[in-house]
Amino acid sequence: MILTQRRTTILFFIIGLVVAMLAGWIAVPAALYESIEQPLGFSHVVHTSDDAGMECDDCHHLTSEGGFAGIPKIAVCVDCHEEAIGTSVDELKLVEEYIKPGREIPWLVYARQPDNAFFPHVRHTRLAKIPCEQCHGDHGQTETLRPLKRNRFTGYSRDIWGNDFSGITTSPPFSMKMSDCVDCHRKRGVRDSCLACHK
Amino acid sequence: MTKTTPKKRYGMVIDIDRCDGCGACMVACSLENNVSVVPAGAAPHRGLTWIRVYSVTNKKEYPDSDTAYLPVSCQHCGNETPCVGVCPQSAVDVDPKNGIVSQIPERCMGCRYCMVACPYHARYFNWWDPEWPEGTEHLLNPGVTPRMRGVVEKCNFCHGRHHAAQERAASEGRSEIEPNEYQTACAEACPNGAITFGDLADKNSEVAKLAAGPESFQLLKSLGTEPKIYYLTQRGWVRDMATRTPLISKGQSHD
Amino acid sequence: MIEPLDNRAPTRVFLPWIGFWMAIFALGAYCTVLCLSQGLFHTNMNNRFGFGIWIFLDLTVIALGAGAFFSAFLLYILKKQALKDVIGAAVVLGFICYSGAVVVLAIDVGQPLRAWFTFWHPNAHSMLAEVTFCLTLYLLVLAIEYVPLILKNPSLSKNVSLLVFEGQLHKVVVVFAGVGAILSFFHQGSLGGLYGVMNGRPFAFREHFFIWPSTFFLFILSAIAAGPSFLILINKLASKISKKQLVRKEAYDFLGRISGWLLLAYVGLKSVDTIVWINHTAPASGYSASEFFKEASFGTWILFAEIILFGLLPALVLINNRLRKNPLVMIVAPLLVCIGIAINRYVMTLQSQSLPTLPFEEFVLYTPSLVEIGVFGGMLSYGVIVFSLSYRYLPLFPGLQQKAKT
Amino acid sequence: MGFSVKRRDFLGLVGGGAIGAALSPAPWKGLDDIAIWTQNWSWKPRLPRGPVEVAFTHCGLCPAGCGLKVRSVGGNPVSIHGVPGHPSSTGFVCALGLAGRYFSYHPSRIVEPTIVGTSGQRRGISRKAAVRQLGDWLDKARSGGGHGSVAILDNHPGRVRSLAYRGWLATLDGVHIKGLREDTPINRLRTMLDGPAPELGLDIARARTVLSFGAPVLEGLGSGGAGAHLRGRSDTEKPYIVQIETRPSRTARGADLWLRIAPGTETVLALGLANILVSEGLYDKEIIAQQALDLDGPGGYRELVARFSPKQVSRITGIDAATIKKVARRFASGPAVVIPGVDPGGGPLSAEAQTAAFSLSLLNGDVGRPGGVVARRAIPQEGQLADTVELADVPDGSIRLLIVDGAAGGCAMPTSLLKRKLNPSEGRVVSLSPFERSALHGADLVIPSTTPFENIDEAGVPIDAPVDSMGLTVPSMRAPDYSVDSLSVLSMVAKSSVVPTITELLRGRSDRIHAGGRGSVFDPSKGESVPLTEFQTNGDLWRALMGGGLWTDTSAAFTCPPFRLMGANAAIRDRLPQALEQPSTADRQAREIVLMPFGWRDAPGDGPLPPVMAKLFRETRLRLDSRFATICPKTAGELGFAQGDKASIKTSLGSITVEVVLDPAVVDGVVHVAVGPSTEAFGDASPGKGDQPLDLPSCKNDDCWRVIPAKMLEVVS
Amino acid sequence: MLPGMYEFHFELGHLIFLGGFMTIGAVIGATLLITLFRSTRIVTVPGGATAIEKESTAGVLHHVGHTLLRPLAGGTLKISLDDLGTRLLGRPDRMRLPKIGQRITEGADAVKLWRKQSAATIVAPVSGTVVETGGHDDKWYLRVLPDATPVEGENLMGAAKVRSWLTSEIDKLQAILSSEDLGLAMADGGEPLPDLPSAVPDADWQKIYSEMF
Repeated sequence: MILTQRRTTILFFIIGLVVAMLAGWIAVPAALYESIEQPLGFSHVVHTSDDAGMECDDCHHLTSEGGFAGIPKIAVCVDCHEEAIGTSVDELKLVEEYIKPGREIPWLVYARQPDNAFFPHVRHTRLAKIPCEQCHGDHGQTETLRPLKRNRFTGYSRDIWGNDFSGITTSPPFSMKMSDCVDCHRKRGVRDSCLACHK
Repeated sequence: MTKTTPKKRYGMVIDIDRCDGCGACMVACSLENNVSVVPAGAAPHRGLTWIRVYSVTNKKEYPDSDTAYLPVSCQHCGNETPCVGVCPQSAVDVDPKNGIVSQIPERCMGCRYCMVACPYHARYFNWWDPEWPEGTEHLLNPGVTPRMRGVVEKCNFCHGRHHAAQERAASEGRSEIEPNEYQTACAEACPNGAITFGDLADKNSEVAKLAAGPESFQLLKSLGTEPKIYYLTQRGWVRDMATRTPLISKGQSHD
Repeated sequence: MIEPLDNRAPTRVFLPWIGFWMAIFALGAYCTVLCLSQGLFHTNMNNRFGFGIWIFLDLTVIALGAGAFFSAFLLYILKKQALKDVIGAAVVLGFICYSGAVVVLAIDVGQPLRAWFTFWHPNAHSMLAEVTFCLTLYLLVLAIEYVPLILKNPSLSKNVSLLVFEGQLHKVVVVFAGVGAILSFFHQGSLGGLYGVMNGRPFAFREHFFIWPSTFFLFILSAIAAGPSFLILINKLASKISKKQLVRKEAYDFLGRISGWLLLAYVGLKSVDTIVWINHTAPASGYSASEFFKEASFGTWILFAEIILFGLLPALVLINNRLRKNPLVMIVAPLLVCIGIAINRYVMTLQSQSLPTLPFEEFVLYTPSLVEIGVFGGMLSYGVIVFSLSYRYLPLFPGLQQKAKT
Repeated sequence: MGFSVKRRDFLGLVGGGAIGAALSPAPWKGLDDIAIWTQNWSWKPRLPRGPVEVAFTHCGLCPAGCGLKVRSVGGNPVSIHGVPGHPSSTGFVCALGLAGRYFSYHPSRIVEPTIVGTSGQRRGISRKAAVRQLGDWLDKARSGGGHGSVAILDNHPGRVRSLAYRGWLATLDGVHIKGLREDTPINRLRTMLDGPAPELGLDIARARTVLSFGAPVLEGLGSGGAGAHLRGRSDTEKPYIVQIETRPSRTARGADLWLRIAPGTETVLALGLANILVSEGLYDKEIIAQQALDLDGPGGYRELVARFSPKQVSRITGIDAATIKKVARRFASGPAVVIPGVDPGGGPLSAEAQTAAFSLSLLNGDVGRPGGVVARRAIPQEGQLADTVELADVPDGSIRLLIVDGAAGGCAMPTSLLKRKLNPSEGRVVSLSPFERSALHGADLVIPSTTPFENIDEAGVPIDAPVDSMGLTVPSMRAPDYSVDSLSVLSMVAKSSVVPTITELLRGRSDRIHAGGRGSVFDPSKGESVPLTEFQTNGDLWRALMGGGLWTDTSAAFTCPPFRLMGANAAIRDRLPQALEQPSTADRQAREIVLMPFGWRDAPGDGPLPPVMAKLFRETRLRLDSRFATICPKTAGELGFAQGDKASIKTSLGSITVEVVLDPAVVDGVVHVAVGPSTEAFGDASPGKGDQPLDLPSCKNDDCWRVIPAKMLEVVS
Repeated sequence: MLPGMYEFHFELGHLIFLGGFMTIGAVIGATLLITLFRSTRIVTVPGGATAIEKESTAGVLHHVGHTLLRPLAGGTLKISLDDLGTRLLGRPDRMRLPKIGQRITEGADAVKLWRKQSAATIVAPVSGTVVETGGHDDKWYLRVLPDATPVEGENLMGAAKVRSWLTSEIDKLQAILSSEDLGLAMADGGEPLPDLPSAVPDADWQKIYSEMF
């Protein structure tokens, strides 16, 4: 009797363990993030192919003041797409809904930091020579735009926490939390005050 | 390993005799730093003015009457900084590279101990939720995050401009900024050139020369806080009023 | 259903009493919601008055609540058995004072949700960090000390696990008394240090011994002097209201004597401190002491009141064995002590802010807003409610029990 | 085997769950998210995102027309900076200019045309209906009245837009009324010259002495930063500034000499100074001999000023005779500028005071002399234009339809003054303004126009500019759909004539400038000027101007024509000697005081202001607004008032309630109250018109409201 | 707070400050944990819960010597062991009861019981004359005519007080038992064990009897 009692207890323990781990690893992340589609399909591969012949900084350039321009405005698209190139649904949508009315495309930014974070791209890419891929991954080689995963609670993009829900990322793209910034800064011997990276 | 960078000591010299109390510095500062406006009917001393121009008269009659205007912002104390030690959650930070005393709004819990401790009354609390008329959030300076209700804020030498200057320097491949690339909004806005901002550690800078001059003084020097804001005046009564000298030797008081 | 103890007031008397205080508490709760949901503009504090009556209140109740740790220390560590009668009430009072203070503190700060920063990323140099740490831990200790009292309620002691737990807690109470004494010692001190370290505020700044300003020690001493007096007052008040002799005379006498001697020591040291401050500390910062008292609202009368009228006088009365026998004296003198300590906290908190340090700033007087008073009242009513309920349901006074049985 | 869940099993399940959860990232991520949440306070505005774009323009908020560098994100200006090296403003921007972009979002901005209905209530109507209504009133006004029954009040006369107004009014036999601006008094000097006069400017920068009758010389008068330049220059090359003012204004504080004059006695002082110049022979004898038409002879200037002996003048003005002599001698020692100031709230000096003041300039031979009054070369104009008159010259009750242009003038005017000019029964006011409250209370119809940062127009030519210039207020924000340009409104109602668009007008002037071939153009992005001749086509010049460039003319020599020292207007001439009849300062009756309204240069009236300006008025008391009355302690003591008391200031038209502020520097018997900003000017949610000092004055026979007899009473609560 | 976090500095002040607080926190936590652990352990002292639960009959008076006074008809009282007392003795090997007609005095020895070489002396809860003795095995009782009515005494208590007293008695018992390191955590808690000496044979029962009765 005592032995049976122990066994059922162990069984229940294991059931609890497994269910909680499944919930923690799979259900919670699925529930925590909402998936939002980008307004338009976009292929980085097509644009950087030999046919289109564009370079990264044709769109993602630095402004005259040294700031990072981010995602280009519709004016950049108009240069080539004033009239539809091809007949794909996205192409027609681009021309009809955005280019003709002169509306900006409401792109969703995967790496959006909160307002109080100051990240000077130029210092990292030009002075520290950190490749874009270290944080952004091989985004430049993608055929399609993945949906943005948005944390329902904090509103942050999942890219900030990192794709691996465990919070341990060993290969790029690395997560972009403050602790990641600090880790990297410490490794490189950059010690700063709060306001160095906060505004 | 810490990178060896020349240590800066940003500071300011304010020529009281040039200040005519127009308040452009206050407005420029508020716009630069997205300082919100408190509602109508707010009691005195509840506003948010990172730099505040005091108007002081000598209380004499015409023709001897005289008015001095003293712009007072955070004095960025260089020694025994009264606000830094008291903050329980390390929300007050001194940049070891340049001596700027900063307040981190996201870390502040709003206990206001630092305000009580500050002898210059230069710290301000957000008694209200910050509000801008509808639509004007598009007009905010993107380089400075607005503060939320319930936290303390104060002058940080227009740190957004420091960021911008660093960014500009980096885009030209420089890791250090040139002295003329970084100016505070108040110094830029002052029509009379009463405010000189720069690196006090650089002996050749305008600000260091002025600060070392015979007409310069610091507010409440006797407290030993060693502010990095210096004031200039030729008017004796202003200097006598604004500065204090220890009534007994300071050396005895620390044992 | 939890039943009141045998010889407590009937429900028809108790309900209106508690109802009255509940109404005030509800008002305080409403004011609290206003402050938390809309912001602190509901108060009359301003940038010159970062601390208002709430901080003054917190400091005062924490000083008065010092009776809890000090009694526990005397009873459990120094084995002063005379205090057995009051220890229950002392613990409840301490718990009320500290929990109330913590709640008011949480309303007082603009972003209470971020208070975890103080623990997670503390600034070890800040007196307020020390206060926060000590206060939280000591509140935990008080709660632990309160638990056995709660478990003594007959309805609860039906549950054997709770009963057993209570017995076990009793055994380790000496540990908590010791820990509580250390924590209280430090946070009473740190609360004083709060002001003494402000090198930018010549009115508050004091000479340091090692890392602690003199106010650190003065606050400890004044708190342990006032704590017993406050215990006397509250127990007498409770006796008056319940029309029962709750505590034996010997306990009062002991408390009165200890309060008197400690207060005398405090007044002596405070006088020395004041003289040093007037002649040395303030002038070294460029301020002559006369400047501090030139405004009528804070004239030298306040110094006189604090040190002589509400300090030396009750101290001398309380150390006199004959005077202590007089029941009226044993109400008036402790009352004076408590007022004196409140004045001290008021002066340190509010006068130090009223006086501008910038010569061209104005002298500012501050009067609390209705919302601030409402929260204040809410905390007061919280104290009354908790104490009333504790008295009604818990055997706070072992002396009373004995009397009822024989 | 019977299977039943025991407590133990349940504990096992919970324990396993807890360990399992701890081994998954979920709780740690949860803690992290909560930590983030406690720091991320959502109830604050989100910052604009995107690359910063830089553009250049000019400020249209006041006559200074400063050059601006505008940094924008997503089409919204996020910061405004001065343009270093700008020929006129030299990098300066004032507080209002820095914040001016907030006007566009001001809560009191109106978003649809509104009309006052029969019940007196204001209601919104469609733009079409508004234009139709305006057309109806126009027809009615023309049929009912003669010349001048239709009028446009133009707060920024002299622009090409004003020319279009005048062109349109010419077809209607209407008049073009100049709004009050700081440069208005110059016209007085022009009328004192015999024959057609060119546009005149005051060459303050090169003057040896500046004699300012209450003008805000150091507070923003003239081009941007001019005051600062006067202060900042070394003592040897800096003009000696004499400020003649009752109030310890910032200019009075900063002037080299502040003459605290008794209220309303400027004419006496000016003629007293003339007395010394004439009696000591300090005037420019050559020019006076050649050009003065009314110096000698009976009723001549010499005879007039002889009566203003230093002793007499000292008695009336309260300034001692020695100082008067000293000032007169300093004035005569070189080129000098006399500025009969227009106070932004207190209005202009009386006509005779202006005349008396300018007579000093003529006496000193300063007209046409560098460092004095200089003439600007003109760009030829075309077409038939309606008359331009000053408001004072408009007969009372003559206007049946008054259209108020929404431009910012920089000076406030009493409501009663405008009302007097309207036809009592049929006078209608139509305001083309972005705000409910600007220019005129209670316009019958308001058609919302654009704010200064949304509309293209011509920046002003400041009073101290020696030469003509052209800079554009290139829009840095998109005008909202509900706003409409004033010329578009006119073209909608115009039936017989064609009203050009503002762009056509500006382009036309640009082309004429290009054709003239004179001057140079400043490029704000480079910070340097190039000669106009380097612009090949008129299109090049236009593009430069649209890029924020500034064209400046070259100067030309000007010889002073014959003039009348007492002016051409006989009525004014007759009033000059009467100035002596004023009582002495010592004769002031007990309990009798005068109210002197004044205005702040960048916040002149009760119109809206950017919210951030509240920092100066409300969050600190750096500047006192209309809630405060400044008075000297002596007078206050006589009246029984102390600092901080509430008082009611009463005139024949009503009363305002103020808080008493004591200032020993204020002259006896005077109470100063600022005209605005009102508490709601900063765009608070609770509007409600407060009493304003300018609702009080009654302008009886002249158009001066600087000195108003008043009583100061205790407020009975 | 911990090394590696922001604002943790390896400075003496920091280390003392945080170390001090962590120590105090640890002391509080450890004490609490120990107390909790001990509390859970005592629940396993067999029969504790039922011992208290059973003693809630109204009208019955308890004596600190673990005897019960039950009023019977005719003003007599029945004296017996309370539940805890019964369990402490289990089934006595031998007993010596007073004789009928013998006078007993409150607080004086009245009954003696033996169990496994350990003797327990039961004191009289009331002064009076024994009118009847009886029972067998563990269910002995005395019927006594008390000297005075109503029955009062410092060592007697009603239902209201008995619980806290019993708790402290169990406490006392637990303290003795726990001090002997008997490995008490042996069975499911709460199950009534009628015979403690059998369940815990290694305890010093003589000491327990002299402490408890």
